[in-house]
Amino acid sequence: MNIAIIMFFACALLSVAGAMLLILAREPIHSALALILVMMAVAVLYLLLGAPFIAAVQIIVYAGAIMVLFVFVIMLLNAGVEERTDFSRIAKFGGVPLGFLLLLEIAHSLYHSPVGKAIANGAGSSNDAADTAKLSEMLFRQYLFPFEATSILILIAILGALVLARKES
Amino acid sequence: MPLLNHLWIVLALPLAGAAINGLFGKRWAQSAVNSVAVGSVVLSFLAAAETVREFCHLAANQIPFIGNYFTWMVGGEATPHPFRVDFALQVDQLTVVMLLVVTFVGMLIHIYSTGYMAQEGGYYRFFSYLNLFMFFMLTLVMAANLIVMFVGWEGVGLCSYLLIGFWFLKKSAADAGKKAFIVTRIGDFGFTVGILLVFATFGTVAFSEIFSQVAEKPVNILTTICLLLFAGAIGKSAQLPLYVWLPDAMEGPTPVSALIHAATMVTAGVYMVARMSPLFSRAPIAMLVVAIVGAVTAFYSATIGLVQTDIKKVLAYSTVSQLGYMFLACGVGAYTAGIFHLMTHAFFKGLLFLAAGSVIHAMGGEQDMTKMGGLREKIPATYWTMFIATLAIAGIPGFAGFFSKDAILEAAKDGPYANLWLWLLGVVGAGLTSFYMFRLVFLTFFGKPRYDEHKVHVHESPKKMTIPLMVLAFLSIFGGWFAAPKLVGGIDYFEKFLAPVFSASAPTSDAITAAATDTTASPAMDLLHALTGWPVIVGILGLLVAWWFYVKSPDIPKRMAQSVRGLYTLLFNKYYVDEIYAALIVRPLLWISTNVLWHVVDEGLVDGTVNATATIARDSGGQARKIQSGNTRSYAAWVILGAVGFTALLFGLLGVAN
Amino acid sequence: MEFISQHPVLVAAVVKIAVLLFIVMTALAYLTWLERKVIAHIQSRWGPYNVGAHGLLQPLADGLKFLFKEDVMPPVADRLIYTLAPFLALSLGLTAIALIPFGPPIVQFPNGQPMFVVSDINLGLLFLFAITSIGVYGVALAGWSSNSKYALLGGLRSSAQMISYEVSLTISVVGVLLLAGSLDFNQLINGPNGQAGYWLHFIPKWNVFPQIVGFLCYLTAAIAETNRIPFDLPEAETELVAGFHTEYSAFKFAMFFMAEYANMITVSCLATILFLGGWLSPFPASWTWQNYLPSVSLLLLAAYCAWNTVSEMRGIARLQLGVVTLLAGGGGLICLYPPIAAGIQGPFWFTAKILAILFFYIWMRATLPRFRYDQLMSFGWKLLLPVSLANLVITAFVIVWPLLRHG
Amino acid sequence: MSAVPISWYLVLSAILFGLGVVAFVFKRNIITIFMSIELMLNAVNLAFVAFARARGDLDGLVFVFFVIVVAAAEAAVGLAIVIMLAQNRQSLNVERVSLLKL
Repeated sequence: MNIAIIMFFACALLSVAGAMLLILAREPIHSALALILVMMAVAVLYLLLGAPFIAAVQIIVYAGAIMVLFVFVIMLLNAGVEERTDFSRIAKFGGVPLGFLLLLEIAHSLYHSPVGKAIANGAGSSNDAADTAKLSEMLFRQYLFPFEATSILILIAILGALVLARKES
Repeated sequence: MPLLNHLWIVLALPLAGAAINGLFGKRWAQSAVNSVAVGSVVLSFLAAAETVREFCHLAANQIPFIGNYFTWMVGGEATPHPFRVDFALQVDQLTVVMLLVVTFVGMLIHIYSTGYMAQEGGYYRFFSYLNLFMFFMLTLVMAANLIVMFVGWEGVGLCSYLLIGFWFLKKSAADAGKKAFIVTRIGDFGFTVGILLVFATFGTVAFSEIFSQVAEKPVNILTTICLLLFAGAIGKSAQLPLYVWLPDAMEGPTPVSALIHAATMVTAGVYMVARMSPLFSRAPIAMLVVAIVGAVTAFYSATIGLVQTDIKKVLAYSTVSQLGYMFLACGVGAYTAGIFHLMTHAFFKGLLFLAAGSVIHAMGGEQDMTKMGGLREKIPATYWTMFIATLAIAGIPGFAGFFSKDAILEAAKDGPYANLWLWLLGVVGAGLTSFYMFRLVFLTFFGKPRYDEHKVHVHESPKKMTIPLMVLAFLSIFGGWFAAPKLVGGIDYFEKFLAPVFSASAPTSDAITAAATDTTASPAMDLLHALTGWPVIVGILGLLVAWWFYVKSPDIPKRMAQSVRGLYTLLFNKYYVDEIYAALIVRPLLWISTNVLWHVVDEGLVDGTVNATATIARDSGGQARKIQSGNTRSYAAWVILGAVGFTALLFGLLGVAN
Repeated sequence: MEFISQHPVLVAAVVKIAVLLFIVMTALAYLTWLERKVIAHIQSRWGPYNVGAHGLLQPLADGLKFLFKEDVMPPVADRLIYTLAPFLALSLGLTAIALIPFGPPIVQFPNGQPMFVVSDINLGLLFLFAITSIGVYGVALAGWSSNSKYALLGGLRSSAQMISYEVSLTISVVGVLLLAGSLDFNQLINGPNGQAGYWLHFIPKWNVFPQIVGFLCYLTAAIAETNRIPFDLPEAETELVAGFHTEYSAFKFAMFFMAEYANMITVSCLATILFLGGWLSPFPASWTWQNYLPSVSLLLLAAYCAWNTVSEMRGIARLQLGVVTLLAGGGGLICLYPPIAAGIQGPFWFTAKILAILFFYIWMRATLPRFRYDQLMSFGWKLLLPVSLANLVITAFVIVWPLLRHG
Repeated sequence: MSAVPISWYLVLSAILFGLGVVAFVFKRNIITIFMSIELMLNAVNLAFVAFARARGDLDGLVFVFFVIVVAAAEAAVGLAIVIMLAQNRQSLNVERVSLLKL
């Protein structure tokens, strides 16, 4: 029993709990907080997996920007308790069980996948700085085109958001 | 040979004119439209002339000169006789004649039209159609194979339809257009089948190849082919029994009547028969049929012409009967004479129509001769030109008509296929022709004015209308003099020129020349003999009778009409042919179409099927629609269901995981 | 006992965290005192004066007041989030500080752990930003959960404002990162070659000189990030009563208060590290006398206090100021001992620079009026962002140019 | 330092993903549905990082990076749409928004 395993289980429990909370909470803002919790836990898991850069990006972009946006919108629209309507029969009876079925399937298959046999060494063992440097190398050489493409995507997204949210005058 | 190698230019010019006017003319001033339309035709005429000049320098073995531009369609290369059609044009003597006639007369009529149509709406449309017609007509006469010829054939039909129905707001005009198109269709059906049979028989549609192997084909097949083709000619050239469309076609503008329904298009049938003469010459029965149809038509429509009062109707029936003469000529093997008459007829009949148009123009749209009279002094140019044309058509010696008609009747009398009865019909017809033509002239120009002079202000037409009249008048006089030397024992230059074309039917031309030359008498005797021939006599007779009836004592016609009322009404109503057709063909057809095809087949079968399909689609869609509830959650549920299934498939059955 | 020997990192970390926490808390408290004093003097007032000599005990009094006041919670508030928000704010504020190195890593404990660096992770800057980026939630959630329009509006404004200015903040920093070619604080301070030199032998190679534009952008954005005047729209009294913490009282309010000052300290630390050469002294190392500057300054302070005690103070205040005098003088004397003098260099300069920036903050507050909201937004997006972007682009170009020329 | 099998991470990501799916179909509020999508993305990212770790290269991380970027763009547009929706329909319940056009 060592720290990494303890950390892993702690984060795993946190994230799962957060996900459950996301589902069960009736206030959208509670769901949002739950999701932020999940993201934090996942970020720590990234650290454990020796990907500090990704962890930081996860927090900055996801927790720091995207989720803030969500919270902001929730506040803006003053979204109250969600009403639990059940207009769709299949969603009412089939939805949740199907979801869990899918969960079991994927979990089972992933668990038995040969990739899983490897051992994830903790953060300490890997040279983060070097990894980050290599990551940037890949990002700006090997994956340059996708990178630029994403930048254009972002630009278009900004424009789209502006056009959508613009007040009709 | 700059132009001979680019025959297509002759066609392309009018087509370009049509395209330009049709596309852009709407917004243009009349002058612009004129310059395009007339310009293109004039250029086309010049090109044609140049072509002919170059043609005359060709050696005999180069004739017919064929310009092959591109392969239009090819089918069944595998078979021994692949169906292969080239867009090919050809020039031989026959083509040359037609080419000159069409482009020249066409040019004159274009010029005339610029004056005649000046006040009409749709000016650009008219000239665009007219140019298009020129294009198709030239295609027809220059075609090197039956298919291209057929294109021109149908194209001129189309243009005739468009131009007859030019004033499409007038119901009678629109109907006339349709009538012309449909009636001609009947003949064209035969023509099409004939072309197919030609291909089936000869394995090709190119004239030269057909003629080269005409000899070894059985006669009865050739006869069938010829009869089928002749059916097409009947339709196009308004012979019995399909002539009914031509009189109605007078609904169109007069220049159109002149160009299409007198000078060029209606003669296409004759041209086609002449073009296929090698086949016809091998099929005596077909020849006989052609001759009979021609002669009977000539006589028959002449009789109708006797009593018509509409100036253009008279000319229409006379056209029919003149076409009859041409077919008679072909039928008796005198193709040259037929083509000769075709040419002269183009001159004087075109002139007649244009002059009639000028008269109508002067009378402010009045077409009924009984409401005219005494126009002689008021519109002298029109009067004189028209009088010349009348002399020409009446076959008065010295005028163009005389030579050609004389040649025809002579061939009918003592050609190789000579037939007395046909000759008789021809002669009587000639007399009648002379009579009703002079009747027309006298009614129109002589006697007391029968119109209200305060209402109608008769005025001579503008220069651009009268000048073409004069040119044509000149031709109506001298256009036939190619044949003049023959009368004095010389040779007929026209015939000599055309001889190579009809060499396939050599015996004919030989016979004619023989008939012309073996008269042992002296040239003077020949001349006398020709001048005192029956045609001349009856022609002058007709003149005199007409003068007596309509100038000397104008009350005789009425009394005659009283005495032989039955015959008169019969003629006046054109033998009730339209009514008979209506009763025998049109009404049953309508009845069947309405009660069987429409109510049973269309509504029951077709609509039923369509509606059934629609209903099935709609109902199944209505069922499927229920899934598309628009509720995102159910969509999500469906997606998950699919994902579950797919993952199960992937990992479970295919065992991708391990 | 052997647990300690097994986990040196852990132990050292615990110790350092405890000490840092204490220092920072005190610093927060006295920062408020500093602010009030400075503003007061700028406005030619005395400021806090009665509670303790020169109001030196005022922060303590405030803290006690906050502790003992009744903690009112609006009945309509969302209890969980309402209580969560202030903790979030403060804890984030403090955590950020834990990433700051206050001195060179060379100065170490006996067990080989760096003394002035709590968590020596490279990518430290990235994580600092990560934490500051989450800082929004404290304000936003507080605004939402207290279920009052003022608070909600304040929360909305602050979240919008923080998101907007965070962008410029980050971008304005990137220029420096490009120069240093690293995210590691030590390299950021010492430069890529690891040994910071001098221009013209006397201008220290601090990033502020090449990156002056970035520095200005950073300062502006940082003020906005910490919701300080002139960007304190979230708590604009004149329009929103008190903004996002309108409904807060007692210790929860105090937490927000401390969080704000913690953030101030953080951003000024960051500014110091990124632009002002962190713990490096402005003078060439050859000038050995500078080792005595800390003690000298302390002794001077002691001297002033002593004079002041004797001349001005009466009664209890005289006693208190005397204590201060003794502390300062003692500290100054201890710092005369060469090894300590050497070791104290880093923290000294660091603190000095931080204090300078903080003073600038307070100065701003005392000087400038408040922006209007639309002005704020348009300023952030239409001026600050483009400028910092241009700065970034130009910097990148200048760096890459030589490579393009010969490479 | 530690011995956590990659498969544990993978299973965790699977669980998170599944929960995200459940949330997607279970929630009615369009914003929370959006969040559940983000949850799924996070799960996938976790799997990516785990794979990258197992394979010992960094492509997985690059992918995660791209996923995050795309998620950001998606959130921007999506939330704009949500705002429009709320303004036009006065309801965030997806089950009440079953028509494309009012």
